[in-house]
Amino acid sequence: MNLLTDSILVLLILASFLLLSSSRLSNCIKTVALQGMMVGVLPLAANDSLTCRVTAIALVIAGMKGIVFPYMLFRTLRESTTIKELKPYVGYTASMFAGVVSLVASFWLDSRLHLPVAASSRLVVPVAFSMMLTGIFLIVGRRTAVNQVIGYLVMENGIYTFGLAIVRDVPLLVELGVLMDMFMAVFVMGIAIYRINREFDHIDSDQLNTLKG
Amino acid sequence: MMDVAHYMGVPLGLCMAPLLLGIINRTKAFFAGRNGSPLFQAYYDIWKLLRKDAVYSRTTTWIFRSAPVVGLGSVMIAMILVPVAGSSLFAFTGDLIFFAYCLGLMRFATVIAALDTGSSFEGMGASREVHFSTLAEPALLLGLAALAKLSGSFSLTGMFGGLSGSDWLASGPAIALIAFAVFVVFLAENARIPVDDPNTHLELTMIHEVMILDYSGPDLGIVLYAAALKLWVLGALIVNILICAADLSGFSGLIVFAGGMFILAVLVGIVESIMARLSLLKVPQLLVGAGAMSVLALILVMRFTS
Amino acid sequence: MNLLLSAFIIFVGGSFLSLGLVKYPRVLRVVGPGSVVIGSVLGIQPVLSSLILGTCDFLQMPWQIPMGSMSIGIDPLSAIFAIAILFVSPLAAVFGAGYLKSFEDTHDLGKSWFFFNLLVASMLLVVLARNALLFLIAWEVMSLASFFLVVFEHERDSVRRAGWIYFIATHIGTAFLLVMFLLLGRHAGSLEFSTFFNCGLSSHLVSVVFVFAVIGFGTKAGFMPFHVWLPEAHPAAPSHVSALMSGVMIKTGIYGLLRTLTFLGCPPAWWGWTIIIIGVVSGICGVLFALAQHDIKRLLAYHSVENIGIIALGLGVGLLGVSHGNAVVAFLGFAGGLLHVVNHAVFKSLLFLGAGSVLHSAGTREIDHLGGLIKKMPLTATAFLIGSAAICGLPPLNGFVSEFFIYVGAFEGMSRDGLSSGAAIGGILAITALALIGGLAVACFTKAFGIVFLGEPRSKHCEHAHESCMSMRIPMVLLSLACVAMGLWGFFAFGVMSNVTSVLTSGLTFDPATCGLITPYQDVLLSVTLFALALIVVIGSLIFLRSWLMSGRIQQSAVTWDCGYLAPNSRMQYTASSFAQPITKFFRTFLQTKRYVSPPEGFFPKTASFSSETDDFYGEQVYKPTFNALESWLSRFRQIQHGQLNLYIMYIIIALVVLFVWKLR
Amino acid sequence: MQIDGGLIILLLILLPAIFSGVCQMLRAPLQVLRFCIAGVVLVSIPGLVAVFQVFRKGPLFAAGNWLMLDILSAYHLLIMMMVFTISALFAVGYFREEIDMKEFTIKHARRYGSLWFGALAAMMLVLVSNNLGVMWVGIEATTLITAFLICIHVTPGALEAMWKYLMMCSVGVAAAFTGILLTAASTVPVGIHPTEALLWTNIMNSVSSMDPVLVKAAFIFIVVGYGTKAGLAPMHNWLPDAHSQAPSPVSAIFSGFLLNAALYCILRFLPIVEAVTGNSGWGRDILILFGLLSIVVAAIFIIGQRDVKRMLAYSSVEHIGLIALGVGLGGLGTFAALFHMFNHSLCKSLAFCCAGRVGQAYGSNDMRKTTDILRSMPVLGGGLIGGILALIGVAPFAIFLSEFIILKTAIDSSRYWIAGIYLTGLAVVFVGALRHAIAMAWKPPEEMAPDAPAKICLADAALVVIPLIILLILGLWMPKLLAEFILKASIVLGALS
Repeated sequence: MNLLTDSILVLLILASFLLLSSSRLSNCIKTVALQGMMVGVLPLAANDSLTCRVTAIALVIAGMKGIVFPYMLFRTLRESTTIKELKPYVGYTASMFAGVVSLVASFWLDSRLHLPVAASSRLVVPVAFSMMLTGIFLIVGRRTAVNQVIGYLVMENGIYTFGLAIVRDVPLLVELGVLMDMFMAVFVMGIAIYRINREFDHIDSDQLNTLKG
Repeated sequence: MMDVAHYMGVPLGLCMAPLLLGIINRTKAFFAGRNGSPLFQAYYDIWKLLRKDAVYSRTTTWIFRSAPVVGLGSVMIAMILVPVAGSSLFAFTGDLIFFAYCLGLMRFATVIAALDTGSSFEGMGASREVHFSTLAEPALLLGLAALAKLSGSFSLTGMFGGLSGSDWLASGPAIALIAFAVFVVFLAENARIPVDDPNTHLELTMIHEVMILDYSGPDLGIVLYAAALKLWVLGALIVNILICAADLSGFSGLIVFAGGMFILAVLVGIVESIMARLSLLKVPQLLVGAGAMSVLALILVMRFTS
Repeated sequence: MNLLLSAFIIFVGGSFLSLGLVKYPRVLRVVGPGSVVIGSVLGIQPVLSSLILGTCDFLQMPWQIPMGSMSIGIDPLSAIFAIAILFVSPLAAVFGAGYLKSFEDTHDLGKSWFFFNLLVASMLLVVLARNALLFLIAWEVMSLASFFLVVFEHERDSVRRAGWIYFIATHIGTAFLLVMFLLLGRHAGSLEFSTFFNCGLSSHLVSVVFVFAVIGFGTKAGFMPFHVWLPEAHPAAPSHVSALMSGVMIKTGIYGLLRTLTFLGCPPAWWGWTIIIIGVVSGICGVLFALAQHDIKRLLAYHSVENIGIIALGLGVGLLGVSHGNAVVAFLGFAGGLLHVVNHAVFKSLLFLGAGSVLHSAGTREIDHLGGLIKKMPLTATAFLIGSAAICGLPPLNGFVSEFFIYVGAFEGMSRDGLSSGAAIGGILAITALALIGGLAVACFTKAFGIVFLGEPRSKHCEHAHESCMSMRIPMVLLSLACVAMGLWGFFAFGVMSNVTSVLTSGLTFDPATCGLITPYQDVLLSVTLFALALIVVIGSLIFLRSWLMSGRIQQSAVTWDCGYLAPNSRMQYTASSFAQPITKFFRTFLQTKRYVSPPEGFFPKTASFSSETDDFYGEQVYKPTFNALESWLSRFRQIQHGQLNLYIMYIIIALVVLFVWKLR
Repeated sequence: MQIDGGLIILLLILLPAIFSGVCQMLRAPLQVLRFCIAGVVLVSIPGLVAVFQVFRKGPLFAAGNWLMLDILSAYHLLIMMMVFTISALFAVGYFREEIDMKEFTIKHARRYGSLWFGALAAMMLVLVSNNLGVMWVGIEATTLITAFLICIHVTPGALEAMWKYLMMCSVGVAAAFTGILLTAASTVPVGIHPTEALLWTNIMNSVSSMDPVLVKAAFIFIVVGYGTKAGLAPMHNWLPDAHSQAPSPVSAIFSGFLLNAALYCILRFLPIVEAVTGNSGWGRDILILFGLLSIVVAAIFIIGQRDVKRMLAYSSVEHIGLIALGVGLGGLGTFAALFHMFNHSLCKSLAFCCAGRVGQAYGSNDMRKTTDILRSMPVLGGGLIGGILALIGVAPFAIFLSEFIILKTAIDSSRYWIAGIYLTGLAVVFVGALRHAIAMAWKPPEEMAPDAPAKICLADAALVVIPLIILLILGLWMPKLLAEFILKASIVLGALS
C-alpha cells in the first residue's frame, strides 16, 4: 500500500506545481478537481483496514472535492468574462520556483517538528505542508477571485491531508460538519464572485481596494 | 527700647520729608551756580496747593480723587515701620514685606489714577512706572533679604539694629553692594535722575510727573507730600544701612539720623547735577544691575555666615 | 458628616432635578442655583468645625464595586478645600442665574445646571474621598462635568477646541494618577487611603509616585508646562463656570498633591526643589503671559497659573522645611500655600465674575475695546478693583496675608543655613520670584482694571453697557467683602492653618503645630492684622480729612490735559497693548509675541495698523509641534490598511510565522 | 423545578434555526423585523433559564457531552442575548425608512431575517458546543452566514467588504482548523477514545499527559486563526470594511458579539495551553502581544478617521485587544476582561445602531458632514455621543472601571511596559475619538442639517437611554450577582483559582 500512497502524494505535489504554473482558470479548476479527488481517496490508500465508514466518507469527500466544488467554480466562471489570470503578482516561473522552495521548506519543517504521525507514509506531512503553503501562495499571489478560491481549496486539501496524517479518527459528525462548511464556503464564495462580477464587470480582486484607511 | 527716637521717628519724618526736596534743589542750584529756591519751598508749595480750588477732568472718577489719599495713607503706614536710629514705632517679623507692599499699594493707586484720566500721556507714564518698579521691587527685597540674612532678623528694626560695625568689617563689600542697590531703587522709585527727571518739561519723557499731570489744588498737594514721604522712607533705609556702624540711640541717634538724611539728599542733588538722565531703554538695565548686585550681596552674605 | 452627605445628595438631586426642568425655565432659574446654595449652606457647618477645631471624621460604607469602598472623611486638609468649594460655588451659582438669563432661548440651561451641580458635588466628593477608586471616579466626573460646562457655547469653534484641549489634558493627567494610585495600592494591598501611608514602596517607586502625582495633579492645577488647557478653557466657559473652575476646581489638583504627600512620608529635598521650580516657572511665566493678553478672561486664566505658582512656592518651601526637619519653615510654607488656595479662590472668582459682568453687558472680552465702564457699572468696577488689589497681594486685602506667610517662610528657610543648604537657595528663589511676580501682577492688574473700567470708552461696545442685575451683583459684593475680611483674619488663620499643616506633617517625626516653635508667629500675624486695620483706618481718616478740606471749594470740570492738542478723542488713549508693551518687550525672549505691523508710510499716511498676539509658548512651541509630528508619524502606519486583500492574508501568515519563531524555537 | 438541561440546550440551537426558516414564510418586511424581536425574546426564555441553571448548579450537558453550557459560555450567552435584542429592536427603526422608500422589500427582509436567525443559531452552536470541532463548525458557519448579512443591499462597497471578510476569515479559520487537528493529535498519547478526543472537558482532564510542543503549535494556530475572526491586529483588516458596509443592526451584531464569539474560542483553548505549559504564562503572553498590538493599531487608525462606522469598528479592535490583554494578564485581569466584554458589547451595539440612524438621516457616514447631531437628532445623536464617550473610557461609565482593573492587574504584576503602552494607546484613542465626537456633537453644519425627525419615538429614546443607564450603574455599582457570575466564569479560565 505504501507505494500507492506515495505515488498519490507525488501526484498531489505535481498538481500543486501545475496550479502554480498555469494561467488559464479552467485548467486550474480541472487541476484542483483532480487534486481534490486524489486527496479524497488518500485514506483508502493509506488505511490498512478499510471499514465501510471510512470508504463512504472517502468517497463523499472525493466527490465533493473532485466534482461538486469544481462544478460550482465552473458555473461561476461561465458567468464571468475572465478566463485567464492576467498579470499575477508573482510570475509563473517565479511561482514554480516558490513551489519548489516551499516543498523544501516543508520537508525541513517536518524534520524539525517530529509530529506523531498516524499515517503509514513519512511523506504525508511534508506534502500536506507544501499544499498548505501553495494554497496560501495562490491566495496571496494571484489577482482573480476565482484563483483565490482555488488557492483556498488547495490549502484546505493540505489541511485535510495533514489531518489524515496526524489524527487517526475524526468523529463522523465533525468530519461531515467540516465538509459541509467547506461546501458552504465554496458556495458562498462562488455567489460572491458572481455578484462581484455582475457589479464590477470583473473578478479582479486587485481592484477591490476602495475601502481603506 | 523706650527712647525718644522710638516715638520721634514718625513725627520727624512727617515734618522733615519735604525738606529733603529743598536740600536736593539747593544742591543742584549750587552746582549750577544759581541761588535756587528756598529750602522750604516744598512746604510753601504744599501749603499753597492745599488752599486752592480744584479742577478735575470730566473723564475722571472717584478713583482719581481717592488715589492721593490712599497713597499718602500707605506711605504713612510704611513710615511707622521704618526704624529711625535703630528703632521704629512698631516692628514685627516680616514687616519689611508689609513695608514694600505698602509702597506697592501707593503705586497701584497712582497708576490707576493716571489711567483714570484717559490721557495717553498719563497712560504712558503709568506704563513706565509699573515697568520700572517691577524690576526695582526684586532688587529692593533681595537687598533687604541679604541684610536680613546678615542680621538674622526679618524685621526692619531688627535688621538694622542687628547690624554693627563688626558686620561692616566682616562683610563690608556685601553691605556696600546692598546700599548701592537700594540707592538705585531709591532713585528709581522716587523718580530722580538718572531714571526720571522731576524737572523735565516734556510730557513724553516723564514718568512720575506725567502721571499726576491732571491733579490740581489740594489733591496735588497731597500727592507732593506723599512723594516727599516716600523719598524719606526709602532714603531712611539707606541711611540706616550706612549709620548702623555707629551704634547710636536716643536723641543723639535721632540727630545723626537726620544728618544722614540730609547728606543723602545732598548726594542725590550731586548725582542729579553731574549725571544726565538715562535713555528710557537703559533704565531697565540699571535696575536689573541693581538686582544683580543684591543677589551678589546675598551670595556673599551667605558665604560669610555659613 | 451627615450634613456633608446630605449636602452631597442635594447637589446630585439638584442636578437631576434641573435636567428634568428643561421645559420650565423660570423654575429652573431657581432650582438650579438653589440646590447649590442650600447644599452649601448645609455642608458648611461640619467643614468649619473640622477646620477650626481640627477634628477628623470618617465614614465607611460598603460599595458594590471591585476594590472600591465608600470611604469618606473630613479632616482639616479636606476642610480647607471644602470651604473654598462651599463658599464660592453658591455665589458662582447665583451669579450664573443672572448670567445665563440671556441664553435661555438659545441654549439648554437644564443641562448647564445639571453639570454645574454635578461639578460641585464631584468636587466635594474629591476632597472627601478616602478610597482611590472613589477619588478617581469623582475626579473623572468632575472633569466630565466641567468639560460640558466649558463647551456651553458650543456653536463657536474656539469653544469646542478649548473643550477638546481641556478634556484631553485632564484625561492624560488622570492616566498618571491611575498609575500613581495603583502603585500605591499595589504595595498597600488595598485602595484605601488609610493603608497608603508608608506602605513600603521602595525609594525608587516613591519618587515615581511623586513625579506622577506632580504631573497628574499638576495638569489639573495648571503647573506650568501642563497648564495649556487653562488659557483655552477659562475664556471659553461661561463666566460663573470660569469662576468656579479657576477659583476652586483647579485647587483640587493641589489638594490631590498634598493628600498624596501625606502618604509618602518624609520627602527628600529634591521634591521641595521641584515644586519650588515649578512654582517659579508657573508664577513668573504665568504673569508674563497674562500681561501680554488682550482677552480679559484669558488674562485671568494666566493669572490662575501665576497664583498656582505662588501656591506651589509655598508648598515647595514647606516641603523643603519638612525635608530639612525645620518645623517653622514647614509650617509657614504650607500655611502660606494653603491660605493662598482659599484666598485665590475668593479673589479669582470675584475677578471672573467681574469679567463676566463686563462681558455680559458690553459683549466683548477684548480689553482694548473697552474703557470707561466704571461710570456705567460702578459696582462691578469697585468689586473688580478690590479683586485686582487682592490678587496683587496688596495690603490690607487677603492676597497679602498668604504671600506674607510664604515670604516669611522662605526667609526662615534662607536664614537657617548657609549656601550649602538647599533650603537657603530655595528660600532665595522663592523670595525673588514672589517679588518679581508681585511687581508684574501690579502691572497686569493696573492694566486690566485701568483699561477696562477707566478712561473713555474705546469702542461702541461700551455704549450700551449697563450695570448687571441683582443676582449678579450680590455675589460680587459678598466676595469683595470676603477679600477685605480675610485680609484682616491673618491672626485667626493661624490656628486654622496649624490644624491643616498638622495633617500634612502627621506622619513625620515632628509636628510644627505642637512643637511650640511657631507660636511667635501668632503675634506676627496679629501685627499684620493690626497693620492692615491701621492702613484702613489711616486711609479712611485721610479721606475724611480730604473731604473736609474740599468742602466749600470750587471744583471745576474740564477735559483731560491734552498737552496742547486740540481734538483729543477716545481712540488716542493708551491701550492695554501699549500699556504692557515695555514689559512684554523686555521679556520678549519668553513671550515670543507675534507682531503684525504695517507702519504709516509716505508723507500723508492714510492707514497704519499694529496688532500683536502672544500665543502660549508651551502650547505653540512644544505641544503643538510634538502632537503634529506624532500624528503625521502615526499616520504613516495607516498605510497598512491599503485595501489589498492579498497582503491582508499575508499579514495572517506573517503573524503565524512570527509566533512560531518567537514561541516555538 | 427539574428542567432537562439537554433539552434546553437543544432548544437554544433549534429555535433560531426554526425561526430562520419561518422568516421565509412571512409576507411583509415589517412583519419580519417584528418577528425578529419576538424570536429573540422567545430564544431568551430558555436561554435565561439555562443561564440560571448553570449559575446555580453548574454546567449543563447534552448530546453525549458534545454540547455543554458552563458558566463561561453562559456568560457569553447572556451577552449574546443582549446584543441580539438590541439589534432586533433597532432594526425596526433602522429599516423603517428603507421600507418606506421601497428599498427594503420583502425579499430583502426574508433574507435578512433568515440570515439573522441563522447567525444566532450558529453562534449559539459555538457557545454550547463542548466539542472543539463542532465549535469550529459553528464559527465557520457564522462567517458564511454573516457574509451575506453584510450585503443585504448589494453595493460595490458591501461586496468588496464581504469578499474580504469571507476570504480573510476563511483563511483564518482554516488555520484554526489546523490548530484543532494538532490538538487532536496531541491527545493521541493520552489515549482518549477518538470520538471523544476533541471534547473540551476531556482535554481539560488530561492536560498533564499532552505533548506540550504540539499544544503550543496548536495554540498559535488557534490564536491567529480565531484571532482573525475576532479582529485582533494585525489580522483585523477585514473588520473596518465589514462593519462600515453592513447595515447598522448587523454591524451591532458583528461588533457586539461576532468578535466575542471568536475570542471565546481562543479563551477555551487558553486554560488548556496554560495547563500544559505549567501555568508559565506562555499562552497569556501571546494574548498580551496581540492585545497591545490591537490597541496601538486601533489608536493609530482612530485619530484620522472620517467614517464614523469605521471609527467604531477600530474601536472594536481596540476593545477586543483590551479583552485579550486582560485575559492575558490573568488573575483579576481576566475578571476585568470578562466584565469589559459585557460593557463593550452593550455600548458598541448601541453606538453602532445610533450611528447607523444618524448616518441614514444625514445620508453619509462621513463625520465631517454629520455634524451638530445633538441638535438635529437629540436622542439618537445623544446615544452616539454618549456611546463614544463611554467607549473611550470616560469615568462614571462601566468601561472606565474595567479598564481600571486591567491596568491594576498590569501594575500589580509589575509589568510597567504593558501598562505604559496600554495607557498610551488609550490616550491616543481618547484624543482622536474625542475630537470627532465633539465635532459631530456640536459643530454647526456647513450645509443644511436634516430636519429633526418629526417626533422623538419613545421606543427609540428608551433604547438609547436604557443601555447608557446600565453602563452608568455598572460603573458606579456592580451587582453582587454579576460579580459572582463573572468571578465564576473567570475561574473557568484559570484565573483567581
